[in-house]
Amino acid sequence: MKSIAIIGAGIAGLSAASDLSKKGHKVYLIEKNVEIGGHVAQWDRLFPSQKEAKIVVDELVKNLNNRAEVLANSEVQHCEKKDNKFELILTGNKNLLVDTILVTTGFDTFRAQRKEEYGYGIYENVITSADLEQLFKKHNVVCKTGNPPKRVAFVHCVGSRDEKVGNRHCSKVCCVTAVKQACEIKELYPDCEVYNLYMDLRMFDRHFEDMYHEAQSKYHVNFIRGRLSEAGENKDHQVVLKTEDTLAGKPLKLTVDLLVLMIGMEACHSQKSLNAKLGVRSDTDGFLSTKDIFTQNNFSNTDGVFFAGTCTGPKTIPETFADARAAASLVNAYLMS
Amino acid sequence: MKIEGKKQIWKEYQKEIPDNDFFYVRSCIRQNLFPASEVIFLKILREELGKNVYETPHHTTCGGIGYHSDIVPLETVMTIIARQFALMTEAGFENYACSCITSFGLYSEIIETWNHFPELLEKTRKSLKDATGREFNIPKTLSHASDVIYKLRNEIAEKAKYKLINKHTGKPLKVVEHIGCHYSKMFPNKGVGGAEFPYVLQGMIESWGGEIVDYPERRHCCGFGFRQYLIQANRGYSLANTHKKFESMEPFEPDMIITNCPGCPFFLDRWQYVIAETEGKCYGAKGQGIPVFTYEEVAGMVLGYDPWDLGLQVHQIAVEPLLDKIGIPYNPETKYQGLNGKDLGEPEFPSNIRCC
Amino acid sequence: MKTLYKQLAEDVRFQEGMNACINCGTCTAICAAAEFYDYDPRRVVDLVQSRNEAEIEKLLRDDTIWFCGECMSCVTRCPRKNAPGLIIMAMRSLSQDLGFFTDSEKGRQQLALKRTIGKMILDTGYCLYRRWVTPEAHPEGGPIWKWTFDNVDALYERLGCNLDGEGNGVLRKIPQEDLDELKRIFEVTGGMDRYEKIETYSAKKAKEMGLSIDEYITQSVLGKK
Amino acid sequence: MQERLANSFDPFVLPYTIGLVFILTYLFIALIRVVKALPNDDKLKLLKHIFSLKIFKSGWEIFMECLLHRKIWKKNWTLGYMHTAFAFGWFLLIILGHLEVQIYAPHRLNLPWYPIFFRYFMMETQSTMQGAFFFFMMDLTLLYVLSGLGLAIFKRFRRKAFGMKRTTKLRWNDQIAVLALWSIFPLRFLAESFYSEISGGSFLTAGVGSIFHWFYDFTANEIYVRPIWWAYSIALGVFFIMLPWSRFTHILSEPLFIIMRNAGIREEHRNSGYGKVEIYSCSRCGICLDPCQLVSVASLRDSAAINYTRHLRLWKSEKAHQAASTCLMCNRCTQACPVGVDTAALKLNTKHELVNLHTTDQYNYLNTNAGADLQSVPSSVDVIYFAGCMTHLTPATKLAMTKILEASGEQFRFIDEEGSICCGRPVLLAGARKSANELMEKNTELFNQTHAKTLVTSCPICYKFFKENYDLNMRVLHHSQYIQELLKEGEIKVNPTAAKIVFHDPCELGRNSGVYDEPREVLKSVGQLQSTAYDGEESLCCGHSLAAEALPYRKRRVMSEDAVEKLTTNNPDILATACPACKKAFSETNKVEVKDLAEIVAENLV
Amino acid sequence: MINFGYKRNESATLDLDVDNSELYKKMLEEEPSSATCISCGTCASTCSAGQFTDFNLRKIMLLCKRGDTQSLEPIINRCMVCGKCQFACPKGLNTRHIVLILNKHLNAGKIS
Repeated sequence: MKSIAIIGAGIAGLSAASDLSKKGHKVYLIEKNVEIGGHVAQWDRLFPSQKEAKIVVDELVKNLNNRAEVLANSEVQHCEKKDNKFELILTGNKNLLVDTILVTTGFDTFRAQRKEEYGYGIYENVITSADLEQLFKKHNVVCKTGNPPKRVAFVHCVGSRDEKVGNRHCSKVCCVTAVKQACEIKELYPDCEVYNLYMDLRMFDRHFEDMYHEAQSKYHVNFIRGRLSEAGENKDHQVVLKTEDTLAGKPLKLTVDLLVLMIGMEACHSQKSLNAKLGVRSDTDGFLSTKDIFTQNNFSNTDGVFFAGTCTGPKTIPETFADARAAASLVNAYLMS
Repeated sequence: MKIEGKKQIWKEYQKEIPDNDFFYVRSCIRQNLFPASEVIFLKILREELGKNVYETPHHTTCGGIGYHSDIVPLETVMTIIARQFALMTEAGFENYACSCITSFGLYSEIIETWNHFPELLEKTRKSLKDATGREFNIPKTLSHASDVIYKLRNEIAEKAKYKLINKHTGKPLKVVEHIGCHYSKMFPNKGVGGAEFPYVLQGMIESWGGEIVDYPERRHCCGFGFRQYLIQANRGYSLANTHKKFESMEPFEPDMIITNCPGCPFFLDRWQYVIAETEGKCYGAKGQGIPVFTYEEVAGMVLGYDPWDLGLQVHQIAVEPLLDKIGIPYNPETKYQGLNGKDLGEPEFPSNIRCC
Repeated sequence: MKTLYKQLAEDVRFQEGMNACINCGTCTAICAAAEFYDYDPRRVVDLVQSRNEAEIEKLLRDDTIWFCGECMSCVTRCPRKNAPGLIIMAMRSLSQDLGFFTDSEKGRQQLALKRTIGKMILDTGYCLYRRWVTPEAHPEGGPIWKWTFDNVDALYERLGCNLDGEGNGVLRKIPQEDLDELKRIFEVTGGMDRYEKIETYSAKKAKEMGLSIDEYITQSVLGKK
Repeated sequence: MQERLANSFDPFVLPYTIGLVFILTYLFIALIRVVKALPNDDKLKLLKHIFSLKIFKSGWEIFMECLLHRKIWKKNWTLGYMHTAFAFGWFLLIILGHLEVQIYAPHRLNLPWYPIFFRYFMMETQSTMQGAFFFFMMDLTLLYVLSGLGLAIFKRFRRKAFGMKRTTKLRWNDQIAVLALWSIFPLRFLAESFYSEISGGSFLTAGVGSIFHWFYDFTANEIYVRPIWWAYSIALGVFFIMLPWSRFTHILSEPLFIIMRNAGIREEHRNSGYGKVEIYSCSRCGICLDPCQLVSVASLRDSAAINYTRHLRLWKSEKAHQAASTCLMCNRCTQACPVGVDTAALKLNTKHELVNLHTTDQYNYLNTNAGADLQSVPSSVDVIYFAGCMTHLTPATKLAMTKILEASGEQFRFIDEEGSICCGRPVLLAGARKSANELMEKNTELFNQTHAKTLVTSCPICYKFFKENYDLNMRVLHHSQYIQELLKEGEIKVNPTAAKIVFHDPCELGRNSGVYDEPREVLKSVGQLQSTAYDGEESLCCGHSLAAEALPYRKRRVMSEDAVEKLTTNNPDILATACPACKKAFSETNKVEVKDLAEIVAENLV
Repeated sequence: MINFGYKRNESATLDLDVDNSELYKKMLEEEPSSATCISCGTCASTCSAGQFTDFNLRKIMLLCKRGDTQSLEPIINRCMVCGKCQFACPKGLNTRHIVLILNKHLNAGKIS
C-alpha cells in the first residue's frame, strides 16, 4: 500500500484525502489546527445555493474511509527526501515515511489591521467579512451597541489589489462574497441600507451576475464605484466613510453603523517555512510556484510533491474542489507508475 | 475607539530621534506667526533640559513655501537644502532638527529622491559647490522639533508644574491634535506613529495629563494649501477646509487644539474668527472658540511659564478660559504690554466670537 | 519636439508619482481640493496616464492643475504608490516653463506669488517677512494681527525675538553674504530662469488682455468680480 | 284594429317613459357639452358637414355600421348576425311599431309609449290582411331579434365559435344593462303572447299564446298577466337609464362620432369634445383584444384599447396614462375596431395631457454645432440620405444604403453620417409635442438648406414624420421606395437569388404609412418572397416600438420572440424588414437571419 | 458681518448622510428597471444628444441615485428621447421612461 501525506485539512485536503484513500492508498492528513475544514468551516452559508458550509465539510469528513488518518494539531517540522520516499517529522516527534506529498495549505485571510486607515481593531463597528460570517452563524448581526444596523457598508478589495500592503493580486471571491453578504443583510433587515464600495465588480463565474442583478433589483443594494479612502469614528461610534464615487467623479461621504471589510486571500504565512523543507518555492505574490501555469499546475518542481487548492492562488470553492480532484488523480497516477 | 488597536500601530512606527546635539533650523512661518514658540523651544531644551542645540545665523529659508507655490524649481530647493546641510556639516553636527513641517517634509522628500536618483545628489553637490563652494553630508537623523519634544516629553512631565487636567472636574482635558500634512502623509515611517494615527502629539498630551479626542476629520488638512491661502481669491478653499474640521470635532467638545505645524495653528485660530464674523457660528463652550496652541506653547504652559512669555496674546481665540480650567495663573493687565510694562494699547475686540 | 508627456516624464517627481493608476478614487476621496473645487485628481492622473497630448495640453492650460493644495494626503492612500500631488507639481512646473499657465485664471496667480513669496525669499532669506504681511492683505488675521503688526518691534522685543537684529534669534536679519549665496543658487539651478519666465509670460499675457501689470496682478489676486 | 281601452294610459308605462325621458335629456345635454367643447373651427366643420350632401354619406355609414355592423360581419358572420339582429332587428321593431300607430291610431303618436306597448292598448276585432301583415312582420322581426339573443347567450359560453379568443368581462353596470337588454325581447314576446288572444298576433305570438291558453284562459283574468307588461316596461326603463353608465353608451355616441369624423374633426392635444365622443363610442365589444399583442402575447390586459377607454370613462387618468405609455401604437386595434376608434391618437392625447417636457429652448445646444455641419453641405446634391438615430445602431443598413446610393450614380450626401438630430417623432410619441416641434424646426432648416430634390431615410419612424408632419421642399422616400424606384428605372441592377425571404412590415411603414408594395417588389427582384399570415395590414409589431416608453424589456422581448416564431413557420432563409428597430428586435431573438432589405439588395448588386 | 473679500467654498461632496433620495425613490417606483443600471455607459456613448452636448444619462441616473438632483434640473431636458440608448442598453432599462420621469419631477411647475 502506498502512502501520501496531505498537508492541510481544508476542503482541498479533505477532498483529495477521500479520493486517494478510496483508491486504496494510505493517507495522512496533517492539519496544524485542532479543527479540520479550513476556512470553509468558518463560513455560514455558501453562494449560490445557500448551502450551509458546515454540511459541505461534514460531507467531506464522512467520505473519508479508514485508510485516511487525520493528524490534527500537528505541523511538519522536518522533511527529507530519501530514495523516492519522504521522511516527515511532525510536531510531537511523530515520524512518517510516505511516497508522496500533496500540499493543500491554502491561504491566510488578510490581517485587516494592516489597512490602518480603515480602523479595524480600533473603531468599534468595523468588522471583517469573516467576522460577519461568524455573526451570521450566531444569528446575531448587530452593532457594538447590540442594536441592528440601519446602514451597512461593504468595502471590497481590502488587502487585495493593493501594493501598499504588498498584495497586488485580486482575491477573486471577495466581490461575490460581498454581494452575497449584502443580500443576506437585506434579508435579515429589509429596511437596512446597504452599500457596496467596489473598484470593479468581478462577477466572473456562473450565477454571479444573476446575484448582482438580484442585489440591485430585489434588495436595492447600493453599489458605489470607489475604493474606501479612509474611515473615521464619530461620537456615536458610527463609521464615517470617505470615498470617491468615481462614476460621478465626486468625493462621497457616508456614515454607517457597521463597516464590513472584505478581506482578501494571501499566501499562507506558515507556508514559507515549509518551502525549503519541501523543496518548493513561492512566486512574488507569495503563492506557490507551479511547474507550468497551464498544463502542470498541480506539479511542484520537486518530483513527488503536488499542489492543490488555494496554495497556488485564490480560488472559488468549486475551483478548489476541481483542483483537488485533479491533483488526487495525478497523485494516484504517480503512485501507480 | 479601541486603544489597543492603536498601540499595535504605534509599535510599528517608531523612528530614531536623538536626545541631544541638535543642529536647529528655524521656520519662516513660525517666526512670523508664533514668534515666541521657537524661543520657548530653545529655552526648554537648553535651560530646562540642558541639551546642546546649535543654531547658526547663516541658515535661510528652505524655500519650501516657494517650492509648494510652484515658483521655485525642485533643483533650487534641493540646493538650498544642501546648503543648510553644509552649514550643519561645517558645524560638526549630524542630528538635524527643523522647526517647520513643510521643511521637514521637503527634507524627507529630497533625501528620498537622492536615494532613488543618486545622480541628482551628485548634481546637487556640484550645484552647491558652483554656487557657494560648500560641501555637505546628509544628516544622520532628521527630526522635526516636535519629534524632539516628543522624545523628551517625559522629562518635561517630570518638571511640569501643571497637568492638562480640568481642575474643576479632575478629568483630563479633551485635546484635539492637528498634525501638519507634510509630517508623515508622504512618508508614514518618518513620523512617530505613522500617517493614520500619528503619536507624536498624542504622546505629549498623554504624558502631560490630557486625553486626545479622535474625530473623523482628524487627518484632514487645515486648508493652507500654499497658493490657496496666499492668494486672496482662493482663500475660500482654506476657510472651507478648516470649517470642515471644526464641524467634525464640535460634537466631541474639545477643550483645546494642539498642532505641530507652523501655519496650521494660525489658520485653525483665525478661521474660527472668520466663521464667527461671516456666519455667526462660534465653536467651543459659551461661543468662546476652541483655543489653538503650538506644541511649544503647551510644553511651556505645563512647565509653568508666564502665558504672555509664551506669546499666547497673539492668538485671536482667547486662551484665558483654558488657563482657568488648568489653573494656570495669568495677569490680564500685562497681556498686551511690551517689555518692562510698556503700554502697547489693546487690540479691538471681534464682534461675534467672545473674548475675555 | 518632445511630447508633453515626455517632458513631464523627465521630472523626477513625475517618475516618483506616476505608476499605473487603477482609477480607484482614494485620492479624490480625501482630497481637500476635490471637495471645494471642481477638481478630481483621479481624473487628472488618468488623463495624464492616457498620454493623450491634447488632453495634457488642455490640463496645462486649464485652471484644473492649480486647484491642488499640495497637502499630499493623496500620497498616503494610493494603493498603487502613485502621488497625484507630485504629478500636479510636475505639471505646474511644465505649465510655467511653456508659458501655458497664463491661459487660466488660477495660473495667472503665479505672478503674484512670484512677486510676494519669490521676492521675500531672495530679499530677506525668509519665505514670509513679517513687516510685509499687512493686515489689509490678510483681513482674516483679525484685530489681533493688526495689533501685532502695529506693535511688531515692541512685541518681538517682549517675546525675546531678534527682529532684524544681528546674530541668531527669531526673525534675525539674514546676513547679506548668505542672501548672495542664495541668489547664486537660484542662478545656478534654474530658480532665476523660472522667475524670469513667470515675469515674461505674464507681461505678454497682460498685454494681450489689455491690462497693466498691476491690474493683471490685482485681477488675479482678487479674482474676477 | 281599434283601441281596446278608452284610457290611453296605464301605470306600467311609467318605467319606460321615465327611462326614455331620461335618456333623451341626457343625450341632449351631452350633445350640447360635446359641441361646446369643440374648438370653433371644428364647430364650423360640423355645421358645414351637416348642411352638405356629405351628411348622406354619414347617414349611410351610420346605417351600415351602427345598424348592420358591416365590419363585424367581415370579421365573423355569426358575430355580425348577432349584432345586426339586436341593432337592426330592434330598429325594425321600433319603425314597425310606429308605422302601426301611424296607420291605426295616428292621434296617439304623441304618446311615446303607444308604439311600444301597442299590443296592450290596441286589439284586432276582425282579421284583416293589413293586420295580418303587421302581425306577421312584427313576429318575424321579434323572432329575428330573439335569434340574435340566443346567439348572444351562446357566445357567453362559447366565444370561440364567434372567432374570439378573448372577450370583455362584464362589470356590475354592464351586467345590469345586459340583463335588461336581454330581458326586453323575451318579455315583449311573453307579453304579446299572453295578449295574443285579446289583441291578436301572428305565427309566433299567437301560436305560443294559444299554447298558454290551453293551460289557462288569461283573457278572462287579464290581471294575472298584467305584470308581464310591467316587467317589459321596467326592462326598457332600466336599460335606458343604464345606457350612459354602461358599454351601451356607444349606441348613442357612435352616430355622432361618425358624423364628426366625416366632418373632418380631429383632436391633437386633449381628449375633450371629439375625443370624448370617440371614447364613448367604444362598445367594449372586445374585438380588439385578440389583435393586441400586449394582451395576447405579453399578458398586459390592462393596456388593451378597451381598458384604456374604460379607465378614461371612469376618470382613472393615472391608469389610462399607464395604459397609454405601455401601448406600442402599432394600430392593430384600430385596424380591427368595428367602430373605428383610433385609440393610438387618443392615447397620444392622454400623454400630452399628463406628460410634458420642460421646453424652454430645450435644444438650443443644436444651434452652434448643427450650424457648422450645415455649412458643409454641398448645394448640388439631388439626394440626401438621412439614416436616422436608430439606423446608426444597425450599421449594416447604413453601409448597404451607401453602397446602393454609390452604385446608382446619384449625387448624394449622407447628411447624418456624424450623428442625427432626432426627427422628433419619438419625443412626440412620448407626449411632448413642443419638443418635437423644436426638433422638427432644426431638421427642416438642415434639410431645406441643401436644396435637394429627394430625402431618403432608412427609418420608418422618421419617414412617417417627415412625410406627414414636416414641411419640406422635397420628396420624402423610405429607402424601400427609393430602391424600388432605382430598380424600376434601371439605375441599379440586382442578381436574383434563391433565398427564401419573409418580409415583416414595420408598423410605421406599413399600417401607419401605407407602404406595403414597394418593399415586396424590391425583395421579389432579389429573392423568393414567401407570404405569411401576417402580411400587410395583419403585420405584427416587433415589440420595440418607441411609443411604449413604460413597457418593460422582458415584455418586449416576449413579443419579438413570438413575432419571429409566427413569421418563420415556413423556415425562410432570411427574415427581411425595413426598419432598424424591428431589425434589432428580431436579431436579439437569435432565431433566424434578420436583414434589412437594403442589405439584401446591396449584397446582390450587379 | 465682515466682508473679507472671499466666501467659504461650498462642498461638492456627495453627502449620503443627507437623505435626498425622494427623486430616486420615485424613479424606482415608476420605472423599477432603473434599479438594475450597471453604469456601463453604453447609453451615454450612443446618445444622440451626447454628440452635441455633454448630456450623459449614466451620470444623470447615478447622481439621481446619490441625491444630487439639483445639478440635473437644467440638463435633463436636453434629451431628444430618440430611444437609441434604450436599444443599446445591455440591461434592458427603459431609459426613455427614466428620462421622462426625471423630467416630470425635476421640472414640475416649469412646464410651459
